[in-house]
This record gives sequence, C-alpha cells and structure tokens, in this order.
Amino acid sequence: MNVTPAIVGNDPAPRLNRAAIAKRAARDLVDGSTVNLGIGIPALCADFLPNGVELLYHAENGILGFKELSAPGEGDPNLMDAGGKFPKLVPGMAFFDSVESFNLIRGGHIDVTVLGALQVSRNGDLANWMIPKRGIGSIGGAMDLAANAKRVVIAMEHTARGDITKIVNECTFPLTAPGCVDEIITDIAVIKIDRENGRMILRETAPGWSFADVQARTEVTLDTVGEVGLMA
Amino acid sequence: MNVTPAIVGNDPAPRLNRAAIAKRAARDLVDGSTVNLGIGIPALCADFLPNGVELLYHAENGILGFKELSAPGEGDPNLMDAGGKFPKLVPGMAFFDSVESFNLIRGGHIDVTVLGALQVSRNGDLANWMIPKRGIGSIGGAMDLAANAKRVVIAMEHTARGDITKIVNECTFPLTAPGCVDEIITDIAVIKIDRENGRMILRETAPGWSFADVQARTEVTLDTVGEVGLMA
Amino acid sequence: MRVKTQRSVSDIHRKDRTIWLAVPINKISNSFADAVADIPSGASIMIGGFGGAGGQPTRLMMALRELGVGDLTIIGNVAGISKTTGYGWPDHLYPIDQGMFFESGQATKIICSFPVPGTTNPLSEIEKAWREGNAQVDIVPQGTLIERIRAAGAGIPAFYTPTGVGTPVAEGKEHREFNGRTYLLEQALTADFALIRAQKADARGNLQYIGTSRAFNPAMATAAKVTIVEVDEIVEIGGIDPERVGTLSTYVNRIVQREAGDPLP
Amino acid sequence: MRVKTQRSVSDIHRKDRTIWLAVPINKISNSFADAVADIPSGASIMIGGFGGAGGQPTRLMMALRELGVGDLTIIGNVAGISKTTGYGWPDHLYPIDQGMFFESGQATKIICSFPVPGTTNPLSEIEKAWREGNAQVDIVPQGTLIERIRAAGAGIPAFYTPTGVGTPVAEGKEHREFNGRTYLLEQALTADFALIRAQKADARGNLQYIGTSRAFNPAMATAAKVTIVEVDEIVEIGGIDPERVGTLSTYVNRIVQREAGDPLP
Repeated sequence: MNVTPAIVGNDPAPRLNRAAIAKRAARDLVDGSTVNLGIGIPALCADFLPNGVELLYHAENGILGFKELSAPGEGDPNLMDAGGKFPKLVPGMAFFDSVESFNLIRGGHIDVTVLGALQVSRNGDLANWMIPKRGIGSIGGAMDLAANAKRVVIAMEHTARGDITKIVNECTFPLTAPGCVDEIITDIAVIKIDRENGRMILRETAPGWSFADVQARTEVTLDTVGEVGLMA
Repeated sequence: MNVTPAIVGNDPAPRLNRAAIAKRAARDLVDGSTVNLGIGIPALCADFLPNGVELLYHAENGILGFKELSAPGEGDPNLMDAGGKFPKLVPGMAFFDSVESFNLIRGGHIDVTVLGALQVSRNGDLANWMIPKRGIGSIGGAMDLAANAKRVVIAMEHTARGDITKIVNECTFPLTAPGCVDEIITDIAVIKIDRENGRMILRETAPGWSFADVQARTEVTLDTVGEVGLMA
Repeated sequence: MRVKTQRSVSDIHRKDRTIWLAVPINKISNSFADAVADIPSGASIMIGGFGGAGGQPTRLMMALRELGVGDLTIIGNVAGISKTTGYGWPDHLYPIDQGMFFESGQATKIICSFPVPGTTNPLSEIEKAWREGNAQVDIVPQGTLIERIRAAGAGIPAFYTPTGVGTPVAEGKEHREFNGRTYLLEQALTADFALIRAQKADARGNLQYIGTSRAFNPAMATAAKVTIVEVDEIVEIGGIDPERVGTLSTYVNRIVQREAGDPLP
Repeated sequence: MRVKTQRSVSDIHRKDRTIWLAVPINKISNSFADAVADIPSGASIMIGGFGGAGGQPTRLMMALRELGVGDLTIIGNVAGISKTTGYGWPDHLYPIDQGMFFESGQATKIICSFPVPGTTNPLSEIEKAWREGNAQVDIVPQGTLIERIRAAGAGIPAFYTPTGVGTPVAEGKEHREFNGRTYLLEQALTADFALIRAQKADARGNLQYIGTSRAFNPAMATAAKVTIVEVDEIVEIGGIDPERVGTLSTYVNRIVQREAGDPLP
C-alpha cells in the first residue's frame, strides 16, 4: 500500500454536502436515459433531477422504471431495489430476473451509471469494492456496471478521512474495472477524464475553491481546457 | 457417396405403417417425461400413448405442455408448434422464447426426443438434415436435440426407396450428431444401439419377419441378446 | 401519432416536472414505411418470430420490400418455407415469408436454421436463389443461432456449445474439451437492424408478447443496433403488467402500430 | 398433501386415460423437513433470491439448518448482510439470511457477489467465520455469477465476459481478445441442490414469480441436480397463466407449500 496524503492546508470554503454532490451529478443526466445509480451519494441523484428529465432507473435485482420509495413500514419485500429498499409500484415498471438484468448491463445497454469510489486513477481506473486492509469486500454489480455502462460517473467525497487523496496516479486498492471512469463529481470539483491521453481535466470547482485548492487535494496533476466553471 | 444397397428379396410379410411405427415408439415413453417429437412419424407418437401415460410435449418454438391440434380453420397463429401446426390452448401450458427453449434442450433437460433419420450408423451417428445431392438442407432444432437429449429414439422406415439401407456401418450423409442414437424403431424392427461397444442389437421384429429378413435389409451386422421379441 | 399525449397515471406523484416523458413519443413511427426508411443497401437485418405467421413482423417486411434496398443479409430462423408449404399460416391465408427478399433480388445472404422444406416441389424462393448462385445460405443449428443472437445482446462475445460437434457446422471452428466432453466455440451474432413483432407496446417501448409469438423476437431486440417493432396495439404507460414485460423499453428504438382489423395475422 | 387430487380441467378432452397425471403428485413434499431430508454433508447448495426477504427460500433454509448437515458450500448472491444491516427486510421483522449456516458452523464455503456490508460493526456471520479461518469466501462479480449459473442450466460449459478484466477476479483465468477487446473465460457453475422461492406452483411444477423476487431463482432452478421450491401457494394445473410461467415444470423436483398466513415474508 502506498497511499500518498496530499499536501493540504485548511479548506478555503465549505465543501458541498452529499445532496449537493448528487444534485450536480444529476444535472448531466439526459432525459429518457437508462440509468443505474449505486448506493450512497449516487442514489441521491434521483431526488435532484432537473425539470423535464425523467430517467429509467435500473436496479441489478431485476427492475426497470421505479421511482420513489414506499413509506416506512409499507414496503413490499417482493418489490425491492438493489440497495435493499422498497420502491412503490408505479405504472411502466418491468420486472425480470438476474440473467436479463445483467444482459442489460453487460450488453452495454445502460446509458449511465453513477457509482461511488475509494480511488480513481488518472486513466480512469476505478477501485470501489474492497479496502485492502479489511481483506474481504463485496463486488455485487459494480464490476459489470463499471466495465460495461456507456458512461461511468463517480460521485464521491474528494478525499478520504484525514484528507487522503482518492484521485491518484495509480490505484493502490484492488480495481473494479480499469480505464472506465468518464467523470468525477466531488464535494469540491468536477473532473473530466480524458482516458485516451491519460489526463484529468478540472471543469468546475465548488464556490470559494480555486484550481490550486483542488490540486492540493488531488494526487494527479490536473489540466484545464478553457475556463473552469463553478459547481452549482 | 457410397450408399450400399442391401441384398434383399421380396418382403416376407407386410411392413408396419407409419402409425404402427409411432405406436411402437410411443410404448416406451415414460409418464411425466419431457418429450420433443420431430416432424413426420415421430409426431404421430402423441396419438398412441399407453393408458395412464401423459407426457409434457416440448416444441422448439417455445411451448411446453401442448396436446391435440385445433380443428382446421380454428388455429391461432400465436399458438403454434414447431411443425407449423396449431395446438389448442390447454391448462398447464407454458410459453417462452427461443433462448429458454434451447436452454431446455442444450442443457440436457429433454428426457426423450423421437426423430426421423436418413441414416443411422452402428455407433449411433445420426444423419437427418441434408441429402448430399441436394446440396442444401435444414437443421432447425435437430442438432441440438440429437446432441443433448437424454435419450434419442429414431422412428423411421427401415429402408429408403429402392430398399436402400439406412442403417449403415458409417453414415455417408452429413451428420446431425455423432454417437447419439439409443434406439431405432422401424417398420420391420426394433434395434437398440450399444454405443459403447459399437453394436446394434435386434430386439424385436415385425410380425412375419425373421432375424435374417431384417438383417438382409440392414448394412450393419446385427447382434441379439436373449430372445428377439415381436413388435406390437 | 397514435398514442395519447395526456399525462399518464405515472405522473401522479411528480411535483416538479413539467414536460411529459419525451422518449416514448419519439419512438413511435407514423408508418411502416417511415420506420424502415433509413435502412441502407448492404444492411444486415434480423427478422423475428420463429417461422410462420405468429410473431413475424410481416408489415415491416412488406415495407422493407417496398423500400427496395439491396445487398441485404437476412438473419432469421425457419426461413422462406411458408409460401410453398403453408408452414405456420392459417389455411385460408396466402403466406408471406422471408423468401420475398430473394424473389425481389434484395437479399444476397441468409443466416438461418431452416431455409428449405423437405420437398423441392415447388422450389422455395431461397433455394431457387441459391441454385442460381444469387444467394449465400448459412445454415446454423437453431440453438446455436438463438444463443449467438442472445450473446450479442448480452455482451458475451463467444461461448462454447456441444451442438454441432462432429458435423459439417463444426468445420473451421475451435474445439475444446470441458470435463471430458468436446465443445465448439461460437461467436456472438449482431445486426444493423432487428425487425420484430410483439402484441403490445406501451408508449415507453416496453413490449408484451403472446403465446408462441416470442420465439426469436426478444433476443433479437437486444442484439441489433436499431430495433424496430411492429405491434397490434400501443397502450399508455401502465397498460402492460410489469410482470408481463417481455422486452424492456431500453432495447426498443421504433414502434409502429398496425391498422385496427388488419387482416394479415 | 395440500393439492386436491380431483381430475383437473385438463382432463376434459382425454378419453382413454384412467390415471391422473402422476408426476405432479410426486413432486409435492409434505414438509420443509421432508423436502431437504436427503441433503448430505458436503453438498453444494444454491440459495435463490437476490438478498433480502423477497424471493428467499427462508423456510427451506431454516429446515436445512435444522437438518444440521455440515461441510456445505453455499452459492448465493448478496449473502449474509441482512441480519446486521436489515438489508431487504421490512423494518419490523428480524432478518434471516445465509449467515445462519456460518453461525451454525454448517457451511465451510460461500460463492457469492456481496458477502459483507460496508460496515464491520457488528461483524456479519460470514465475515466472522472468514476471519476465524472457518470459511472460504469466493467473491464473484454478480453478472458473472448469474451467467455461470445460467450457463450450467443451458448446456454452455464456458463463455467469455468483459467483466473483471484487469481486476483481482481475472487472476489465473484465460484472457482472450475478440474484436479488439479483452475478455475472460468463465465456467459454468452447477450445484447438488437449489433451494428456491416462488409465489405459486401448479401441481405439475410450473412456477410463477412476483415482482423482484425472480432474481437468481429461475436460473438456479435450471442449474442444480435437484431443485426444491418453496411457494406461497400450490394451484391446480391451469392455475398459472401460460404467459406467466417463470420456471418450467421440467426443472422442478420438489415443491413445498408454506402455511397459510406464515408471518415470515
């Protein structure tokens, strides 16, 4: 293990909360897309879709077209999502088995997946299923999604506890899939990955955060293309 | 091509008709089995099941549990069997797609298939999809069935037009599957194939037919084990 | 547009959305001609069903014939035998099958499992074209054909099957033993377009099939670059039981509804 | 016997048969204990569902625990995380999951995709057994796991998948390029027994599923030597819509019906 702490000072401004990260990730989701949201921050995207955007949510356990969750105590165990929560029955849903569910994923039919990450490397390698020191982890559908979705977006906190950088030159954690990540949305920045050239391009920063502030918390040397925008 | 005509004289007695071949084949079908019947003589087996025997008929196009056909003019194009005929809707049927249908076949879940043949060899090779001189043929589900059903029974006329033997030392026609046939039921004999030892064992003859009569119309040298019975 | 554009019942719980789901509207074609209009010469085209009238996208096929493009590769199952044998068609109707593209000279190749009937009298259009050297015919065992199509949709580039070992279809293919049995390597089969048939579509593109009309349709829907579906009826979202969705809307690009009372099955 | 033995409606058209279909009667077990009684120590056992209460054969699992046989290999998906996290269980119920076989020391191995939750507080039974060196845990990507199970039932000994390339799961596996992309060879996964859950069985053994309770159940039904199903209801032949049969009777060996009003989901 070779986790390099970034050189950091105090934060120049508050970081976005989990909901705000999800809201920024949700802004890029295109109406009508078939989307799989991972657990945690990614799942919150559903609460922040722009006006006029409706997505077809897919969950690995065999459901397409679910929307909000049932009220506490009213869930039906036979109508679950992949996070183990119970959505409501709504018109237009479809139920299917795990074979079909992973045909959809492996076959490249998922337009976007939003996932969490432990580490993302400069060429888009993703590690999100096991912390090495624990020695055991859970893959679930993450490897299939990361390797096969048309677009892989990471929504996560920019650093781990102790300001350990998660955006690294090379992942030191076991990979979920190599070269798969298209974009990273964090609590301080939006970073696009130019996989062909192994470059990370800073697109936006959180309010009050400069390029230098983000760079200080990022192991990978960041590029810019044109102006750096403001996350909103 | 090297089709050897058998040395024959006049028939010693009438050969069984197609219905009688089917009836004899039907006698060995075990209650509750999942069965796929090929077109022609095999399909007739369904009309001659012994008392108390009910089979689950499978057809490649995605149906299990059909029984008799609709009256002429009353068939539903959406309720077809693999022969292009229209069974009636009966309780207990199941409809499924071709993927599932061939999982059932390829996965070895068909208990018995009864098929027609152009040639069967002493070690159980089956040829039933193309006549070489035509140069084009139709495989359909025959290769999957022949290679993967738990038991493959051939129901056919013993010889081709001109008393050409169809039970041969080596098939000269393109194979459907090698070493797959368990038993042959013809209009003059019942022959079991001992594939491990490459032997054909004559089990029964049609009324009025002797071992020698059948042998004269069979390229393969036939064995017997115990008494040769009478087809009925 | 045959679909009503009023807000669907699925909108009841939505608060902040003003535009009704845009995607399903865009999937509906106004005519069979429109739905196939961009199919170019040289395209590979899966045609659904099993063979016979049930589950066959007959109106889409007729539109493709009308379009007139050529050098087509057709991928089907039982192919071109209904016209001369009546296979899978009710007695009183004149059968239509994939042979039409060989009769018209539009197709130069077919990949299928059952291209000719037992009899040669009269010759099927496919056998006729083949005999005249105008058509390549690739005969694939049916289970291998459907699994290859399924594999294309499922992201499986290749798989091993026991079917075909020791037969002419094994020629030139990799053989490999697993647990003492020999298998063939078979590769995924995709296409530019899939023309399929279902009983119902909802406005989003979920499809419901009936009876034995499933056959090759659901797998083909997943395997082609563009999937075009002919349905008897388009219903509102919610008009298909979620337990009965046979093809997910994600796979469907275009939907065309038949005329009510169309006499063709 | 919970099934009525009167002649079914399917007998209406039969003339010459005096014995009512023998097979379905033989498939029905009188109790969960009976249904699992012949599972020996050392067996490999698929347990259906996804993880969580829906689609899990909970009563069969409890009977297997009661049986007490050991050295079991369990094959599941999300495994053993409900007890400590409540995953997939309604709030008011005490969750039951595959961890029970590790708590009891009956299982020595699990093949699954999701054996531990994110948190280690408290430790799941599987992680506890693994940390103590009492359990082997094989972690397989979910899509690969279900496809391996499906392959076993479908007569496919091995297939190539893009999932897992460049990760620890690729170690020791054949890599191969198709059309410029690298894939892994993965092999079929079978088992001695499958314990699965469905909503309904008919007396012949056709199964109907509901909602997201399908998950791993239909594929597992095809992949094991013996398939045992726990259902809420056994109905007469004809009691399941032929369009809604999710598992064909051919795959089902034993059926057990739950008590009416069983409080467990």
